[in-house]
Amino acid sequence: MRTNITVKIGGEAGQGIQTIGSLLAEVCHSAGLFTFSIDDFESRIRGGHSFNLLRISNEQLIAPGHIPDILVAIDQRTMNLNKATLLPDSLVILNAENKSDSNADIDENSCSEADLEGCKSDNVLRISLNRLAKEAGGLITANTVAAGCIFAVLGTPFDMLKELLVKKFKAKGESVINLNITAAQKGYEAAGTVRYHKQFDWKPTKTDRIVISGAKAAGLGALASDCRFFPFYPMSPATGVIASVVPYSGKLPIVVEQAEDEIAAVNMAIGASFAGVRSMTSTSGGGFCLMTEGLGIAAMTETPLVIVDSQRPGPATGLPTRTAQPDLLFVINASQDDFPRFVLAPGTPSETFESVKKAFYLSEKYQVPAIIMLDQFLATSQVTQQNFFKVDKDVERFILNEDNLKASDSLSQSPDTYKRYSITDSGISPRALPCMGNIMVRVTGNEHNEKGEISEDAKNKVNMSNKRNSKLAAMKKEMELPEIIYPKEADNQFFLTGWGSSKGPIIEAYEILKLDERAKERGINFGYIIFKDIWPMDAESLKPLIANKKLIMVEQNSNCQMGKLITQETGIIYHASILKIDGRPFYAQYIVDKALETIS
Amino acid sequence: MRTNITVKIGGEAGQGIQTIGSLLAEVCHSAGLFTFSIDDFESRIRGGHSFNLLRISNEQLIAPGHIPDILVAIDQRTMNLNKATLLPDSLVILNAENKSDSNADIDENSCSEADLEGCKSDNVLRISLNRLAKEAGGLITANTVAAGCIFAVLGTPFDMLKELLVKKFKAKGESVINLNITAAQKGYEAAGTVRYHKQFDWKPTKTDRIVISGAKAAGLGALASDCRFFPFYPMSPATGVIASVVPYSGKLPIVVEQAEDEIAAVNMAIGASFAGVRSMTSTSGGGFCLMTEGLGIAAMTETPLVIVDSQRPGPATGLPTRTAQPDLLFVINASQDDFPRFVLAPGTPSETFESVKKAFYLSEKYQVPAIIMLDQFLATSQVTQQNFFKVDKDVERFILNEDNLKASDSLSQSPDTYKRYSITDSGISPRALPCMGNIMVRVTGNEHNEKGEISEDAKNKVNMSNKRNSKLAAMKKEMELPEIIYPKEADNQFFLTGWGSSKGPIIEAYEILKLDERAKERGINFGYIIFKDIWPMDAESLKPLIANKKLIMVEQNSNCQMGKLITQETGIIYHASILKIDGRPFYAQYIVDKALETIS
Amino acid sequence: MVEPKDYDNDFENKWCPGCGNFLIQKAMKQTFAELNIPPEKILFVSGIGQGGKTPHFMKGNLFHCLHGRALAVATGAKIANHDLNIVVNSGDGDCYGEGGNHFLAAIRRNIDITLLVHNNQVYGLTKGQASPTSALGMVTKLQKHGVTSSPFNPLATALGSGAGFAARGFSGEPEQLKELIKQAMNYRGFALVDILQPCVSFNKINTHQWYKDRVYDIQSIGHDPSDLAKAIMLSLEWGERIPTGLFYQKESTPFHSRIGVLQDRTLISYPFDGEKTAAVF
Amino acid sequence: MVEPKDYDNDFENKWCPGCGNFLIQKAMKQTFAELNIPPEKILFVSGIGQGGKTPHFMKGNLFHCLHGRALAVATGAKIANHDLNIVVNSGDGDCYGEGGNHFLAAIRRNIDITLLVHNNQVYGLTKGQASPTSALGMVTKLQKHGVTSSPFNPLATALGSGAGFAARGFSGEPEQLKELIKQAMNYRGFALVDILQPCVSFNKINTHQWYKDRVYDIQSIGHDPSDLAKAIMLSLEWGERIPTGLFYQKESTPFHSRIGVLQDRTLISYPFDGEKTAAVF
Ligand SMILES: Cc1ncc(C[n+]2csc(CCOP(=O)(O)OP(=O)(O)O)c2C)c(N)n1
Ligand SMILES: Cc1ncc(C[n+]2csc(CCOP(=O)(O)OP(=O)(O)O)c2C)c(N)n1
Ligand code: SF4
Ligand code: SF4
Ligand SMILES: [Mg+2]
Ligand SMILES: [Mg+2]
Repeated sequence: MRTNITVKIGGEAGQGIQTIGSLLAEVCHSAGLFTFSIDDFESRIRGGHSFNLLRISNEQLIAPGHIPDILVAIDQRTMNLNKATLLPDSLVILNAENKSDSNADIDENSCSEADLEGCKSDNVLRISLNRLAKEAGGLITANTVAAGCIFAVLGTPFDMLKELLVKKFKAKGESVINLNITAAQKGYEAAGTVRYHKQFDWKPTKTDRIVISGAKAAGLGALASDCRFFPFYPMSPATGVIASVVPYSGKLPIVVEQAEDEIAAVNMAIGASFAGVRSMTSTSGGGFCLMTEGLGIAAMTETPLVIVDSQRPGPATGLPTRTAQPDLLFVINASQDDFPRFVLAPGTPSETFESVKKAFYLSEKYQVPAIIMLDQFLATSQVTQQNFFKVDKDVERFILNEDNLKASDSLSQSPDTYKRYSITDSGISPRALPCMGNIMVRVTGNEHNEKGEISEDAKNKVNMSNKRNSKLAAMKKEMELPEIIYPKEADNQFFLTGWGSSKGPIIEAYEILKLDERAKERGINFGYIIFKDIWPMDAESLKPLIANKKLIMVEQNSNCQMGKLITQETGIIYHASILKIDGRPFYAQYIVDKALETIS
Repeated sequence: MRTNITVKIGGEAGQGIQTIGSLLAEVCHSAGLFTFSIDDFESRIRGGHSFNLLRISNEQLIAPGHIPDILVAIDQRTMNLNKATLLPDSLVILNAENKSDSNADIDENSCSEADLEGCKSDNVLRISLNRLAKEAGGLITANTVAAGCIFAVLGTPFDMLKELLVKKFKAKGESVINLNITAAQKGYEAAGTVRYHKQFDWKPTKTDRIVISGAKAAGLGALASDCRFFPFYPMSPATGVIASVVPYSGKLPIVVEQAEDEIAAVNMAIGASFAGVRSMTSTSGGGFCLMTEGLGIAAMTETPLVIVDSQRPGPATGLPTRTAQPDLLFVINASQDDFPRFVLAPGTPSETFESVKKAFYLSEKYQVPAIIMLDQFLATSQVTQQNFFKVDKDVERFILNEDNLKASDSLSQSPDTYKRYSITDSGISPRALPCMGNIMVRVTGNEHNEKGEISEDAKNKVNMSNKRNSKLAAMKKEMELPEIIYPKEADNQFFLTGWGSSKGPIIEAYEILKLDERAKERGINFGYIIFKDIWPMDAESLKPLIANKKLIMVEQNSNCQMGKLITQETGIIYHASILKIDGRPFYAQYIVDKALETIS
Repeated sequence: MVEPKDYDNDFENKWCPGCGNFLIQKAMKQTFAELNIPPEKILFVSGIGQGGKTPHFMKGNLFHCLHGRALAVATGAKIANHDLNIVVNSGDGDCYGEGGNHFLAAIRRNIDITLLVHNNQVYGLTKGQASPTSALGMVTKLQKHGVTSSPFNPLATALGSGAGFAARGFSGEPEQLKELIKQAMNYRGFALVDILQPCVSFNKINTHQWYKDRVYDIQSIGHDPSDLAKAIMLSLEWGERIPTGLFYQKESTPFHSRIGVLQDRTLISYPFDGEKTAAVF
Repeated sequence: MVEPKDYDNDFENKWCPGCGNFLIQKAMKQTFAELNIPPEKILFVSGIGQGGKTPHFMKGNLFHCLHGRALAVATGAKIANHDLNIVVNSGDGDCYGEGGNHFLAAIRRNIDITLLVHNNQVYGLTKGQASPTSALGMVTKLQKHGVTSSPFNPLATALGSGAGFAARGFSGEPEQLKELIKQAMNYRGFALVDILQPCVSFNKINTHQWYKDRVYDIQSIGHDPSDLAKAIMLSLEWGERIPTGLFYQKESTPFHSRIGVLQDRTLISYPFDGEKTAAVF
């Protein structure tokens, strides 16, 4: 039987909320359970309000939780923000210090009885984190105390927690280990016999699973693609992509270089790629603005380039630490004039890994830019997934070596007759690397002839544009068509249609809707359509698949960008839309409720 | 009766081709004739090939010429490039020096008999520009010699030419005037009695017409809108817009400032606009890339901003001195996340003047960015038009002054309660200027609350996005619907559909097609649809107007961007497209030929 | 009389406890009070970063713009209305990284504004990556093997590029800092005050104490701020001893005094006269 | 032996007759010949402008990139393969205007490339607007009342920012120029050669003769290029006399020698081993 528990731990930035969350996730992982964890935080380093929302299940999870089964209120604000929506059977763990305590380290923001006013739940467990932490040997262990308490109510055997703490703090030595074990025990004991009413079957379990974020999956996908150069400029929520490869420098031949700005980052990536090293840069929308110019030079010189755009709400600085999907049309149309490019929008960490690999492959095969769309939700959520680290023994580079250079038609007798842009049926010209032999590789962002010389000739311009655009036919065929799922052909059927990171919540919503009484009563059926490979869109193939289907677009932007794109390419007009623009991720029930509203 | 003559003067850059062209145009203007003049030049300062294509008529011209009636070949290349397409009755004026002449100043590139091989025209007039110029008193007058010769074959009375030369060189003194008159006379006489077979009725005529380019119309439109600040970074073909206002500095209160880059240019414009001065910057696609980030901050802070994008072929550096219309979808979707903006694409200099005025008006009324799309063709063509310099006595600024500030709801008792972003029905909040009174104006590119304070609140985010987007309904109503013209309701009717600068050529093509025998035979009718106000698109109103019409898109880009946009917004799929991507402007006959091909 | 507390507002401060920015902000408020400028008569322009948030936590007119772009926005605003008192709060990443080109241009343009760079030698708001001023070898999460670029030298660059006013302050010397900001505000032209500012969360090297142990006031040792050569030499000193104070000041013509139309009045103050405009077309 | 003419190609030259770029190009070819580097072993990276077109008119590998971005592209290429001989041709607008931020960063990063700035104190390709190095007051079509920003000082800025190699050449002193380019190519690290170059079409002030009348060779008066203080002082001299030559050179560790993984071999030369990669995940 499926058991789902959602734990929400709220407090200030700097209180180690995320640390508690990952400790929980790790223990769950060691018990063979599945987790889906999101961090919600403000654009500040200390204070304010942040929380970790950890959903735990004994089956695969594809979407985050929402209303907590167990609320851990490290501070008053957490209590105030959540009490109205708690369920009657929710369990509340309250950081409740005795404020009259003559203790200098008393947490002024800890909760009092007054904070409980209006709370729908009666199941309240009060513990004093700071006091217990100090008793354990140091205020610094308050997080571990909290974790101990949560594990108790979850019914986790203490030994499992202990084992993880030993492993986790091994590097820091015996005393740190013991300190944390003591703290955990204090918290565990503080729970007394209180247990949450739903319980898992806890036992150490070895699995082939990993807990991973989209950002890390993107980084590892790049490493698996033999990407060696990562120029970047820090920007939330994209920095995590680069951060995830940093630990491998020293172990793999990679260079991570912080650029002076995003313009430099993208141009450095282009320079390295031109010289023969696979390169990737990562940014968010604001940085992508600054990269649009570089996108054009990559396109014009037909230099492979991979960019990750990890989206957040805008315009401008917007909500830097939140999530949204508002860059799709921008990314597809970015840079002056049009040119072929790939835009991929994976929906899960595992898909992200594969999409990044595909992006590198396609970008070099077609010598066009490839952009991967993430967002704060996908980039930062930690999700349990089957290990997907498939690294090919070799990567195909589509680069001429001296041998096939000699054989190549484009190279006749003399070395400088190599034509970097020779016109071919496929539109793809033989690509050689600079200074690798007798030939000379010459490229320019001006319009050019086959040899890469500037040409202002009218006919040449048409030929070269056509050459570049002629890649599109084959490129479209590289794009996977969207996943279209529905129980059976039926009248009155609606398709939840989305792209990228909303995949999980949409599928979960679909599962819920399948069983929904209201829908059944009204004879309404649901299916879903998820786009992963977005651009170039193979409209010919797509059109028959979605014609006559009623699409309900599910997107995190205000102008329904995928909906517009579908119309633009196929003429098909979507039926309705569910647009969430508050910067917080979708969760299944939200989609369910809105879908039912929409069709009523 | 309508008489049209097209004169093409070709030679190297630096040979003063454009000077001859404008001399011609000016004399025509003084005779009450109409001209349409385009300059074709490479991205270099000296050498290469360039030409001026001057079309002269006794009726209003709306499009450039193509095959020259009179070809003036200053160099061999001109002859070689044109001889195959000349008409049998074309007149050729050949710069033919006697190369055996022992003259050091002999033009090595002047034409010889051999260059005439394959020329379809027998009407060849040979003159030696350098020799005649030297005889007149200086090599520098070679251009005037050429002009004299052209005027002769056009049948212009010499006195009219003389009068203009006197006026033109007045500032430079008697001797320069006389030098030029002598030179002109030499050229005039060299033509002997050769006259082109079509002739105008030459007499001095006063009109209320001007000869003007789109770039200048844009600059003057800005001045007429009380724009006072012009930060820019040079870029072809946009520099002309700024260059056109420079002569007015000193006469009007304006500051023209060259920025360190386009990023600075747009942000300086935003800063000045925030402080209360209307500002405009102008760039081409590559520079627009760098401005996309600024577009977002203007949108988020709701600071008025006017940008001119003068398009050219890309991607990247592309063809810097040529024309195209490939930035439409980019400009509409530029910058992360979506937000309301205006995009206007005038079709003539006179429309440009009006569109710029409208852009300023709308940008301040709605506090959103407004972008005007020009292209090299429209920006640089010199066209005779009815004087359109209508300057309103006053401009409406939509800015709170102290009086209405006090009355405003958003301002209660205390000065710092002014709400820059107060939520209103229209979405437009009262705008005050910084340091202009007791209130404080606070804006930020972060998401913010009504007072301009950073807010990360979910509900506030939704409210603020909705506030900004709620302007769209009224904004759409500000957009003129496209001009839709057709002789009569008929079956088998096709609409040449375009936007911006292709207006003239499309209309002229339509006029030709109306009379076309092949079309008549096949029972085919034509109409046209021209978009000027493009975004936001009022799809509701547009749809019934174009539903069931067969649209033939006429655009200068390779992916049919207006066609895509129409489909995206209305679901209506265009019938066919005529896409010209060689960097050279449309001319009517091209569209006619392609249209007939398309429907056959 | 304006008092520092007139600049207080009730927007929640979001800095970490102990952050050097608190002291910078305090010095700002004191300066404005001493100069008797009320908050409604000051325009803050700031970029993105912890330093850039400063004006949010106090009263005044404010344009909080994009990362790196504060100087460009401030330039536009000043040209529009050179009566504005403009103070720019920027970070070392904001001003010398993303905004480096605008920094160079602002010096050349000599726009009459005061630039306060909250130089914590780290990217604070994005959680501790190296900044252009981070020390060679400094290890961060993203610079695992240490910073490999040599640090940017704001004062030397400014002086080499012709700056007319260049100073360095330290948040831990509030009295000196206040005086420097005051001199900068009084300066007619572009005035740079680079301010050493400890970041308690991410910069564990350049701490308050680290600076305390090193800084010395060049005025106290008699440095003559009109001596450019000396100023440049001082600007190259960094290590065991770190000079602070007014490095250089020369008389200069600010941008708006170089532009004819701005000589007599501000750009914004001209009346619009449609007829006059039409007449010159 | 490589000869200068090995660099000739048959692509039509597009410069104006008399342009200083011809002499710069000649000096380049001579340098490469003397260093015995054949065209297929050199990578030119250049920006947009007349100077940026230089490599089009000669043989060699070439990435002709966006206006202002040459240094960023060159940096990427050099990191990918530090065996590449990279020469960057840039203009004063390209490098000190649009590309100013990359100029600052390249100095700090000390990337081992040679930067030749064709400094004609004007925007040539876009027909004569002021550039960052244009003289104060210089009148152009767009700067009708004269340039109002003080000129950018590339050498002073470079030296202030810690450059390890900074020189100034003049197209009219081809022998000296050739030697400077050679020293720059031989330098291990980022080497700037700012080259005074007359633009016959748009700069009527700083003509060949104007320069001829002013330039003097600092080496000929015994300037010691290891003397930073002196170098900076020299870099501030501009007017009746204009110093040229090698201002400053110090030993430095180029970027690729600061990065562990690039110590033994180039980044591109590592073999890919999927299994090894999978193993470290
Ligand atoms: C174009 C762009 N790139 C990146 C960012 C992300 N970002 C925000 S603040 C910041 C750096 C902050 O460092 P600094 O300027 O030194 O300010 P501090 O927080 O240290 O005061 C960065 C990179 C952004 N907002 N915009
Ligand atoms: C982003 C961008 N902005 C502007 C331009 C237009 N542009 C081309 S070359 C140039 C300036 C050239 O000046 P400089 O770099 O000094 O080179 P020069 O021609 O003088 O050698 C400009 C502004 C461009 N190509 N790209
Ligand atoms: S992160 Fe550093 S700079 Fe930012 S508020 Fe905290 S201490 Fe200050
Ligand atoms: S415009 Fe100036 S820089 Fe360009 S080629 Fe001509 S002379 Fe040389
Ligand atoms: Mg900082
Ligand atoms: Mg130049």
